[in-house]
Amino acid sequence: MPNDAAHPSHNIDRDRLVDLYRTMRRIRAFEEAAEKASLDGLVGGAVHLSIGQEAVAAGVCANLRRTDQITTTHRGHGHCIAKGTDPGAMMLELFGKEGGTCGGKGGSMHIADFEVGMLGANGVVAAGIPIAVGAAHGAKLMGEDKVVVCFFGDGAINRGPFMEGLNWATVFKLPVLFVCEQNGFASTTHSDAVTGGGGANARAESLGLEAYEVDGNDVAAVDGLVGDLIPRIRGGGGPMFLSARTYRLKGHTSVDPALYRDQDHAAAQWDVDPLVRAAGELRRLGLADSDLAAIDSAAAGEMARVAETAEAAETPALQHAFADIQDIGAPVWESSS
Amino acid sequence: MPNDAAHPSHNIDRDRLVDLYRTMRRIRAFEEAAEKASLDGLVGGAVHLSIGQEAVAAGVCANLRRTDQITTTHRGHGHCIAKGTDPGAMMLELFGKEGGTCGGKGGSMHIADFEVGMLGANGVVAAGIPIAVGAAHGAKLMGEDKVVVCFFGDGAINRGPFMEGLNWATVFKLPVLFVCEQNGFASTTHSDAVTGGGGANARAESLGLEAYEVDGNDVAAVDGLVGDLIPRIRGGGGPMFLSARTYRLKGHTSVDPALYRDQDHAAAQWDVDPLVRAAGELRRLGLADSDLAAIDSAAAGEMARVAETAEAAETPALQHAFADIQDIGAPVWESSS
Amino acid sequence: MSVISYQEAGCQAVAEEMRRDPSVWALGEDLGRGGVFGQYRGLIDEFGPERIADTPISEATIMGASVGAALVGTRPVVEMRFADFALCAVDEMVNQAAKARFMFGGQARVPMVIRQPSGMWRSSAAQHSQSLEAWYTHIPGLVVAAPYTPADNKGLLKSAIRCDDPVIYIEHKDNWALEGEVPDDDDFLVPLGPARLAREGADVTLVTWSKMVGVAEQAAELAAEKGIDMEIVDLRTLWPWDQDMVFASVEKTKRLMVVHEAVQVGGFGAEIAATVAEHMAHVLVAPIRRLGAPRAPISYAKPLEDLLRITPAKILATALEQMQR
Amino acid sequence: MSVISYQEAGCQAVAEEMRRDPSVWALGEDLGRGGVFGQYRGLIDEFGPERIADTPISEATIMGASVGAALVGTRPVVEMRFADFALCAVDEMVNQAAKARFMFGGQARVPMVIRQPSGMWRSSAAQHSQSLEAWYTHIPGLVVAAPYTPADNKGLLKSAIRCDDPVIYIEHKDNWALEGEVPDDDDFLVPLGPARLAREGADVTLVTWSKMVGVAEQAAELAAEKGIDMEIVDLRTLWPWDQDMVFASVEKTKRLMVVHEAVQVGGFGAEIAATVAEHMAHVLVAPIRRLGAPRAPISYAKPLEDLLRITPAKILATALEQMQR
Ligand SMILES: Cc1ncc(C[n+]2csc(CCOP(=O)(O)OP(=O)(O)O)c2C)c(N)n1
Ligand SMILES: Cc1ncc(C[n+]2csc(CCOP(=O)(O)OP(=O)(O)O)c2C)c(N)n1
Ligand SMILES: [Mg+2]
Ligand SMILES: [Mg+2]
Repeated sequence: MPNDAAHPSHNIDRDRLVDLYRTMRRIRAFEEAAEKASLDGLVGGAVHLSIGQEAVAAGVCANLRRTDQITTTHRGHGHCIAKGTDPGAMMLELFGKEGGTCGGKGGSMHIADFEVGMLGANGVVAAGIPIAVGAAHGAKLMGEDKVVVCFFGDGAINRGPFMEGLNWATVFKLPVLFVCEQNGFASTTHSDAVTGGGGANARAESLGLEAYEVDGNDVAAVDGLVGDLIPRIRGGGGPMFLSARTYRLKGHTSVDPALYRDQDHAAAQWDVDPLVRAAGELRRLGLADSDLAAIDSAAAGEMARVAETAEAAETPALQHAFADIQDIGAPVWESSS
Repeated sequence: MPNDAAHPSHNIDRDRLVDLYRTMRRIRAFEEAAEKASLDGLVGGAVHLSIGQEAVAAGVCANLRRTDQITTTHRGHGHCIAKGTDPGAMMLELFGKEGGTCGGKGGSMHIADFEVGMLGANGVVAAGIPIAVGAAHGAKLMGEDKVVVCFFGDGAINRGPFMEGLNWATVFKLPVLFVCEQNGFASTTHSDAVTGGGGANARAESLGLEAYEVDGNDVAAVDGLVGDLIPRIRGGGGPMFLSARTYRLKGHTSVDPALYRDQDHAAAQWDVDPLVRAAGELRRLGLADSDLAAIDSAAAGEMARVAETAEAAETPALQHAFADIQDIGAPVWESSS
Repeated sequence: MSVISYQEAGCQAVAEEMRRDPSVWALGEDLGRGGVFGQYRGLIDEFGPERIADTPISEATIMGASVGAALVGTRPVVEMRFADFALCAVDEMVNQAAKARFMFGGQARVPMVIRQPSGMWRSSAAQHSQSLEAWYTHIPGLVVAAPYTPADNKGLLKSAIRCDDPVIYIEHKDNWALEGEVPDDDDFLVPLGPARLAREGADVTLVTWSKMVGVAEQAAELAAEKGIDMEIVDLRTLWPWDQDMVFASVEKTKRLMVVHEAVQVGGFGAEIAATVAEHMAHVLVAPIRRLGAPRAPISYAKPLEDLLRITPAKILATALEQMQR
Repeated sequence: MSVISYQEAGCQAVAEEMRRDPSVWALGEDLGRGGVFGQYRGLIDEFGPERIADTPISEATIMGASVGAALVGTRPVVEMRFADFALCAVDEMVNQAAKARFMFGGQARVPMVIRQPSGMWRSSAAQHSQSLEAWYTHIPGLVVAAPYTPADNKGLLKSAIRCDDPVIYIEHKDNWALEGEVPDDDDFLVPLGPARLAREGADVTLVTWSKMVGVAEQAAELAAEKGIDMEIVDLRTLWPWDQDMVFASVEKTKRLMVVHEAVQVGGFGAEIAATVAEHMAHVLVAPIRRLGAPRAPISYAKPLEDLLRITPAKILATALEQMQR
């Protein structure tokens, strides 16, 4: 089985790396703004930050077409942004406001944006796996030329639907790229402690998928490898699997101080933050510090604005609580009630 | 990973092979009687015959202690008999009569006999896997010296609980032997057609289990291999996995003519019937035809008697429909109702 | 009109809708050989293995993949084989299929039909006999149908396939062989929602669905001999249920009995009884009665299994009691 | 007596029963760090990682392995984290845990407690807010408990752990911080079954459970100001439920209101309303009323989420209406 193809960062085109860096920085800035809003009590529901994992989202989605589709998890802001979802609508959603991706009815864990092929985050671990597989199955039946990317965490590989979904993808030869973000944790538990055997890739290979590993903090490496895989999947190569080693730099949720981690180890991970690494690489490729700073401040400015806008926005009209349930048999909204 | 250890039949002690043959013959005779009763309309519910698969049940259970435990499936008569369940009680159960293993309340798919460590058949494919794993987990917590054998079919490996259960057994280092009976079919579907990748053993290995294969129609081979594995599991060697290649000589249920199979191929399988093979081996080892015939007729006689007894037996007293539901909140039986 | 069985009617419904709409497909175990009850017989010959898809034994993913396939615009008909096995796929039905449209703010729809053969049938015991329709009526986002006649099985299944929301479609296993007149018309539809007045009567309203409609009809014959004229409302669709027809009937008869095969405690009969009690207490001249199964797992032995069945005699006894008032 | 929180009370219950009986253990995700809501805080220090077991994210096997472990004589306390995730383990709960004793003819018992934190809490949206207690009341073989006070959470959880049958144990997430007097006594038990008269009153009987008891108490204050004396029955155990106390109360007040956070359609309120309608129609002077949530998935945005909540004002309005009669 193929494995761990070498995709050294320095092969990458500088402009492309700039784009990837910008995507990552926008994700980071979005989540920093979301974290602040959450800690300030402006965001009601749980917020799971992907800070430290941005290279996976950016590197994978840079290789997708708008018509390609993705599913993601509770920790999905990065994937959404990388796939093209408007951060403004996402922030409105986190704030539970009108104009949010889901009209404020879903929140962070249920962001979806079908326009750009973002088929939904999910509050149930591993539940996105069968859905992604089914989306690819549907596309195949309809004769559509589409790849579906399914993102999930290293904790999800212990739920039954993981195996069922991968097997299904193999049996029906579906165009799916499964991306396992190995951030080391499943909530407060070390993923390794509850995972038997050779882990995600061994399982994927046993189910008939080609399985690859990549340094998930190296955005160029992710981009390079996925750039090879997607055309093969699109060309009928069947489902493939990618494990991206990364690290969850924050707690499980925005309010989790994550004291259950080795604090020294956790602190050291900031040195291999994918943004730090990509910035270093860009400098090596000759990008001026001022150019980097411009990207950073543009992202920070954008996300500060979306947070401000979200804070100022209206809450959804109450009747939406009764809309889009089902065409027949839904409760009727009465303004008096 | 260890694999396919050679256990040639001719190493086996003749007396032991006689015992194994007798067990197989009793299973066969039981199921022939059950099949007849089913076709005669005397058995109400579905009957799944393991005819052709007896060597697995006999060869595995010959290596278990009474205190060891097993779980099985809808196709579990053989495992029950091999583990020591009284065929008389089983037949009463199939007939839905008083004195059945479950008082007539379970039928063929729910036979259980806790006295001999038979923790239950199951009507839900793969549902016995987590239960077996939990039984081993419980034994470990209580410090009991016990091995649990979990029987299931090649169709069951595509349900999520298969993966979850194997992973669990590895993570908690539980004394479980998983036995996958590869009879080629899942109901009317060829198991291969819906199974991706390297199949059961590849999956098991990816989950950290030592996985073995055996000719499941060679009772001496099964016995020999399992005889090696059980002490290792008992000694703390962790969970192990065994695939037994065999063939379902009959249809999915007693009323299924199985016309979806290649009929020539199916017919040819009767030549490698585990009973035919064991009988041949016994003859080579010098057993007289009359001795074989005596075993056969004893088994046939025993099972004819249990079927007769079952036919003549009383149906359960009606109040049992309301017994053993739960201690509080169960419906009250009123003889008038 | 042709006289065909409930099973054939379901098969026809799928075939006609598949002909009409290329986005319709069916998936489940053993569908290529017609399904365990023959309810897909012959379809693979016409539509091929892609659209009549044999799946692994992976209920969670049969359901979950169907959600994904529905979200991207196909219309899966999901076969669960026995309603009991749908319990292996509840997250996918309840947390995913039922909620996706709403959670995503109406961006997407989940047009899928979840066929769940239900009910007691030939000593199938506790894991192959359950009637759990009440569960699904409790879940926002789901439509629930449970036809009794072959014609309704055709017309409602066709409507379910055309419905843009997930439909829990409950066929009773004891009905497969039931024959009846069924329109041949490709455009014959029975709308989801309205009940069917199975029998007109003046004295007692009996509300029921699925196989119990037939039992109720037998009971009505017995009751007629005793001079009691029962009206039978076959709900057909449990969510939404036809409150108008039930209320109108109760208004007329002033007596209500709800009958179902499922366990009485927490059964859907409670919802109907409670609704009528809330809104029509003033017209009732006798207490409402529910007839459902005792809260007991279903036994294998036939006499014990039979104890859990609602019989015409039980219905008659209840009607007689209600007429005392 | 000490004043402790609902969450601590649950934690104490587990600790005391684990001390008392070495066959009791707890399993679930993140229990070693105290559980997501702190309801296992500190237990790993006393009992170690074997008896406070951190599991993989494998709800089906958390549940199924517990069935196996219970069948061989241990007493697992199963943590489902959010009631919604129990939907990943329904076969194991309903087809296995609930039925094994019966199907096997009484040979074995399944003593396990299935803790399911339920209900709306801090904008948790459609997949983390459900109240599905009605489902479990419909399933033979299951006991269902849903305590409101800290004392009941301790006493009922201890009883549930000692119960030889599977108990669905529903803690409301909005109750974790609720404080109250709780007996320190190791042998303090609240029996499964009997309800608690939370407030004595003469005019209207309000039957409820879990968090809604507190809401009902607030409503009763408002009602008192209007001269309405409400009686509140806190069921505590939903199956079996205390019909005697409810009937006695309705006999006295002649009015019944059932209140629950769950969706009204098919909610357990329907069972209570239907039962009272069947047996006590003659004493009622006003129609029964149910107050439950609209049949809608739960929204994330707080004002929309709040729309689905039962408020003291809604209860008061209903009581006023009932007193018109
Ligand atoms: C079925 C289910 N079980 C448990 C949870 C609670 N939960 C939410 S996130 C999480 C950890 C997931 O870990 P992983 O898959 O590695 O994703 P990560 O959070 O690391 O991105 C858990 C246990 C859930 N949402 N769904
Ligand atoms: C969860 C579930 N899905 C489907 C079924 C219906 N069913 C009963 S046996 C069977 C085939 C099982 O195949 P396998 O595991 O290979 O066992 P075998 O019958 O070959 O012994 C199926 C699909 C079931 N009982 N449970
Ligand atoms: Mg993780
Ligand atoms: Mg098989």
